[in-house]
Amino acid sequence: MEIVPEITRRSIENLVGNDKREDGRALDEYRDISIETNVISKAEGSARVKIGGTQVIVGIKPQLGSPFPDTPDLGVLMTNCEMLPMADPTFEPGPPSEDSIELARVVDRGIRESELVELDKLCVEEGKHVWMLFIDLHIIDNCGNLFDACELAVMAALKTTKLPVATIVDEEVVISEDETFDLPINNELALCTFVKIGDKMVIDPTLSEESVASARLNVGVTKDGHICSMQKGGKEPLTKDDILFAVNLAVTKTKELVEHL
Amino acid sequence: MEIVPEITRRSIENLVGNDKREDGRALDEYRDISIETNVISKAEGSARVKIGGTQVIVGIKPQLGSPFPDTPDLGVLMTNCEMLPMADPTFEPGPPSEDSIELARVVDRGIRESELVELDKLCVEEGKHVWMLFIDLHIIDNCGNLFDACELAVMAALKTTKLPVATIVDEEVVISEDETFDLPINNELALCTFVKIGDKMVIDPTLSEESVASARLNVGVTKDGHICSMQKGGKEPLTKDDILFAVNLAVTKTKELVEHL
Amino acid sequence: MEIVPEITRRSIENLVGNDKREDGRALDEYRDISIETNVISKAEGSARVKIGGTQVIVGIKPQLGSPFPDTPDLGVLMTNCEMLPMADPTFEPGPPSEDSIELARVVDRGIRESELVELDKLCVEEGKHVWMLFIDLHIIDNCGNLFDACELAVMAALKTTKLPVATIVDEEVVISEDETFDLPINNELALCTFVKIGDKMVIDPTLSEESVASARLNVGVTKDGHICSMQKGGKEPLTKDDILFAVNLAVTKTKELVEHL
Amino acid sequence: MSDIIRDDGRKFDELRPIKIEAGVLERADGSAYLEVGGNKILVAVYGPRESYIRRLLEPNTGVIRCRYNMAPFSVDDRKRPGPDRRSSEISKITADALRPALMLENYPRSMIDIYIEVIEAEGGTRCAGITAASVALVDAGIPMKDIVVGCAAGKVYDEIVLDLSEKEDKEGQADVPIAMMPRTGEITLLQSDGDLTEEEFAKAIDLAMEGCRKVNEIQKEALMKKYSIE
Amino acid sequence: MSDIIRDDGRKFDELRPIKIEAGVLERADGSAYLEVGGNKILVAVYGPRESYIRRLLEPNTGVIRCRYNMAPFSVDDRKRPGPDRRSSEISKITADALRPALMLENYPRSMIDIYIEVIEAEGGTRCAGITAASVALVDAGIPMKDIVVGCAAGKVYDEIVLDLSEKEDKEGQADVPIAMMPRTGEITLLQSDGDLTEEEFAKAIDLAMEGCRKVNEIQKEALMKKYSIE
Amino acid sequence: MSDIIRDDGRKFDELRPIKIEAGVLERADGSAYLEVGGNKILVAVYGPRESYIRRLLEPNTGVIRCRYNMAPFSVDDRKRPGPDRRSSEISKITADALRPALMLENYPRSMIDIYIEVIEAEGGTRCAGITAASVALVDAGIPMKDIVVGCAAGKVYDEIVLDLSEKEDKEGQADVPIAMMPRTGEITLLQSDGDLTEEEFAKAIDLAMEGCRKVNEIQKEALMKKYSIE
Repeated sequence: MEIVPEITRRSIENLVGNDKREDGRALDEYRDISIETNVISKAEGSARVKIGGTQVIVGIKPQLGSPFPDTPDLGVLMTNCEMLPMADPTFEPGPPSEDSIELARVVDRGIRESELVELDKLCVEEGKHVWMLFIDLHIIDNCGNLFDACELAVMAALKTTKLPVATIVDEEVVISEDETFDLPINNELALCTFVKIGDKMVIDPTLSEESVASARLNVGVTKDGHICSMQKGGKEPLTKDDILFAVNLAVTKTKELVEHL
Repeated sequence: MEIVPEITRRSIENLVGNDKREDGRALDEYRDISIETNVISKAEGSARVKIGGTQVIVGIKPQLGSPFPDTPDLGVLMTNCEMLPMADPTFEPGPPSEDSIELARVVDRGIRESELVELDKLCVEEGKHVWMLFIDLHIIDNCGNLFDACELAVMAALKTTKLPVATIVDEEVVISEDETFDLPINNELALCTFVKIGDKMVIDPTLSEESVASARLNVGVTKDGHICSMQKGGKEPLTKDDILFAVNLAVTKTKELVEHL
Repeated sequence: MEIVPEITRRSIENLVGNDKREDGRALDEYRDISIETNVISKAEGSARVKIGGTQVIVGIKPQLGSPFPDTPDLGVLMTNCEMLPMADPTFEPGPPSEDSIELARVVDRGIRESELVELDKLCVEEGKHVWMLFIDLHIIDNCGNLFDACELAVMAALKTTKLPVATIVDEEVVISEDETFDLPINNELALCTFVKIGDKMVIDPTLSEESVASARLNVGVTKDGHICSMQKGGKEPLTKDDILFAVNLAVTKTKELVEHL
Repeated sequence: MSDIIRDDGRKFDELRPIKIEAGVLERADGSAYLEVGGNKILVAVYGPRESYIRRLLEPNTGVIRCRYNMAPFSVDDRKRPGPDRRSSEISKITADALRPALMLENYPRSMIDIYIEVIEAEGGTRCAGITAASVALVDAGIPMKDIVVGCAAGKVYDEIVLDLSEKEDKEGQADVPIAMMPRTGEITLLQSDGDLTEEEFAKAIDLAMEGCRKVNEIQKEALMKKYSIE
Repeated sequence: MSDIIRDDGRKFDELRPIKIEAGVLERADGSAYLEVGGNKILVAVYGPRESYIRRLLEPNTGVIRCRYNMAPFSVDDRKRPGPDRRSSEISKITADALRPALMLENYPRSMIDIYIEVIEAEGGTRCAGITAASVALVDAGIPMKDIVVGCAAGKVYDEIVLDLSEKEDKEGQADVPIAMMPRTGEITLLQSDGDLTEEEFAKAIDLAMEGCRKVNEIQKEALMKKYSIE
Repeated sequence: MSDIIRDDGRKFDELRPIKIEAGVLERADGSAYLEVGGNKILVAVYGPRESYIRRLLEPNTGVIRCRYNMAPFSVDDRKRPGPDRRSSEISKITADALRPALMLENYPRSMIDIYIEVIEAEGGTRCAGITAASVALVDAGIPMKDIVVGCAAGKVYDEIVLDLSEKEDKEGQADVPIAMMPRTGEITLLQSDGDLTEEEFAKAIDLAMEGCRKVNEIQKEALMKKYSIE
């Protein structure tokens, strides 16, 4: 993360102290959001999401594989995230950084813990063959709040994913050339990310807000208002009140966010 | 390895020259040894060994696998060693260092070359399924002479290892939920490590003795006095007499060491 | 690559400008070439090639494996190249460098694109078992023009490779202990490498010629004069005329080169 | 709150048996050993020291680095040695959880290394690691604003309960691990996995904070025991 | 030349539909997006900047570094993330293809980074990457002697044709990707795979150079569009 | 000692046919090629030179680094390229075996690199590598106290014999590779694998030392041949 000049830091802190922001938004207001789906013909599901200048692409590819021994009748989700060096001058090529791993895992937990993908319908033959969905996030432009952009992108891509029909013929898996089925999804989810600046919790932070913030909180909420994932980040603590405030606001905001899907 | 101040070096060399040591031991005397077994409930075999301040933990986990093509009816031993950064300020996290590889391989060769594990009894179905034993050494406190502590720990853990009974039913391996058998062991072994300081061979070196020593010699001997492994280390040579002296003493000392098992 | 002193640079450029070279060769003349085959008893095919002081060894080992899904009835070639640190003071141990990858891939493409190995004859059972040929290049002395030495070595080794006969008995592959067959080869190939110095294209460059050259061109030609692979390298461009000149000369030179096989 | 009795006989707000010992290693600057339920955790602290990795140093402040690692034999199916994505994430948030208590600005160009080894795992290792790490930091003589402590609450059979066992974690509906600084009640680690209503979440965080306070007493006892004997 | 019609209805010397847009990313110093046939390519340029990797810097000249990368979802069978041998080679020859147009001697101790992401691949990505990278370099305001442009010719059913599609590449007999500087006609990238007579090769290179000139017009239009609107 | 004849017709104290050539590579500062039985070993030496890896340098002494490597095609089943645990260990003990003969204190801040390539392996490569490396060090003009030489003895069918072949190593009961400095008789490498009584071990070490002396003659001949011709 880049160092922020002291003057920018003070300016942002003063603004937020007065419930204002650099770009004129309210503290609880998102930047413009746009979602495009089916942007990659060769992927079974895909989406491109922009939140302000932040831009991510996700592609979903299925692959037949073996189930985990303890869940022989469930499909498998694998979420991977590449913070491409193209997206930010401080991102470096190479194996995923700690930040990139955390991003992928927080996004993944939202999907996984809300149980919105009906994994039992991804079983082809119990104990032997299940669909594995590879969810690959490509971060291409980082202007802050990658978490919410990624979760929206994955959600949008999952909703439009079509898998080939696979059947067992003579003990071998046969994959249909043209018959597909919609990935079964039973809920919707969004992630609302806050940062703490001074003593205020600010939603959908820009890059410079992120860099002056003392702490971060991601709240994953389903369309019906259930909390399914949370993660605190950052160098400083949060109070219980900060957290309860953010959770409460996230429940409201999620309803707005999922309307973009 | 840490640099030893010149004064310490001279002091240790003088002591040893007079058949004495920093901690009052004789040149052929071990520090206090303690062995605890079954210290990890989730491991099929385990032990914690202390020699003076040196401390290692070993856990043994079995896994079904394929035999090597040239030994289709034998189980497989895999010895791995992590010199944890917790154990010594100079140990670094990351892939195993040369020292760590040498340690694991010397300890492994003792077990392997003495043929004390009856590998043929680890065969479930010839050419197809055998038990692989993963022997994982965790070095947690390094106060010198890791070799002997590790070999003792592995030996103690092997002696208490219980494997699940596996049978072939309808061409598939069935692993019993509660029936186990003792890992068949037909001998006992210890490793005696010497360092050369001045012109003396000193057993069970402390960390500072290791760092002023000119050479190292590991001698692996079975309970019945057979030599099954040796390894010279260190920057300077040994004479034939050094080696024969050490081998002779190791045969005696091994009888003492295996009494701790 | 090592830095060349400015005086060497100018000397080489002047020589080439007058159609001369350090070692007295003509611009279109190769250094002495020697080829020895069957130099490794344990390899099914092998060769050692010298071009001047440049020296490479190649060994070919077969292994049974699965075919690629889109070519179920074809064997597989895998070309790997190690630019050993022994060969050149600037080569470093570790994973293959970009240069090493390029070298292996250019050499490999010549063999692959000329289709001179009859891969269909390496199929043991369609869709299940085919021979994979591992072609391992060991660069042991680098005095310039590794490309042509490597391609000659691979070609020579392929021509002398003998594979064991494999048959399917009761749905299992049985490999004959003593019956072998010659790897079926239906053509021959050489790579001619040029560098551009001043405005001249110079064949078979020495190390110092390589280091003052502005660009490189590899031209792979079959015995019957067909172009099967090309690759431009180096920091500066080539003109169309440079390229056509080199291609034309390569067709002639290839006839000379394959006579060494 | 209900008075259900759990699988292992605990009440909803009852911790598993817990044992902490300070100063268990010779070489490390500070160390601690902790058992809670079936978990066995060993922590070593080195520092503040100059780092061998120069690019990690900062001119105006000290730096803390955590390594959370599970032994291959600590779980039912052998774990491959070395870091994986899960342990990388836990290492990161553990460092975030401990940092607020340290006065790192007093150690410019220095590094504090915290090595957390899970010798045996039975649910709740990340909180246990933080709890043990704080004791090891004190044992290393590193001044702290407060002793950070970790504990989780969760939801099992629709009840909010304290300190989930491995079995409860698997069968349960949600897990909310937190870490806090007991003096101010500030939260330095928070995760939540699973399904919770807003009300349930509030209940869980209160219960986890209560748990942290109990565990903090055991931390203090361990330190008292170590330093009154000596 | 024959007047065959190809699988996808193109004439022998016809490019696939191509679309280029400059300046599509906020953070990068320069960027471009290119679609040709089914290919979707995104390029970002950073620099000239001081490198964080000191050993890559040179005291008397700037350095250019390319990273060609395919997204895991860009191909039919998911590609494992990270570099492989093919992408390493393409990265290297792409840097070689672009370097001659840059006046790197003006930027001692500096680095220009070019990141080429293949979002979707359908034959000819290396040429498309070079074409897009040139546009991104202009967008980054980096002075160049010329706008490097890439295009391939090849041999399909014994005919020399321009700009092979993925299907033609698979079924065809040869592929000759080149890159050139249109002003001087100098060739900065050249590969050739497959079976060609000397005469066919000469034909292919002429056709590819013609293709480059056409693509160059589209590069210029993209830049005009971007910079006339602003 | 018995007068058994071995599988390959050798007597108990007979070496396999051995051939050494010095100065076989152009680029290396020193080199040697060695064949013994079916082993083919190539060694190159570079140095003393300044290292590109600065952290390996030491201010008061030179440093020696060995890399023992087996070619993928050197064994019956292809070996994956690159170092493995076995080759790492051999590299380490080979450096330890050669170091005592070098006067490294004369080369502060310098590095001597020794690259041992096993082109073909047939039992006893580590000793062969050391023997060849010494010749290459002399060829590089590096002053040494003595020419280190390696040789093994072992136990086959209950007899102590010299210089085990691959077959004997597999079928035998013990292998004792050593390296020594012939002038002083000091041992610089010693390993022992397999079952030996104390008496058998003493016999083996004597026999291996005798073997070393024989091999040392061949080393000297190779150097004489090289340097008398030139």
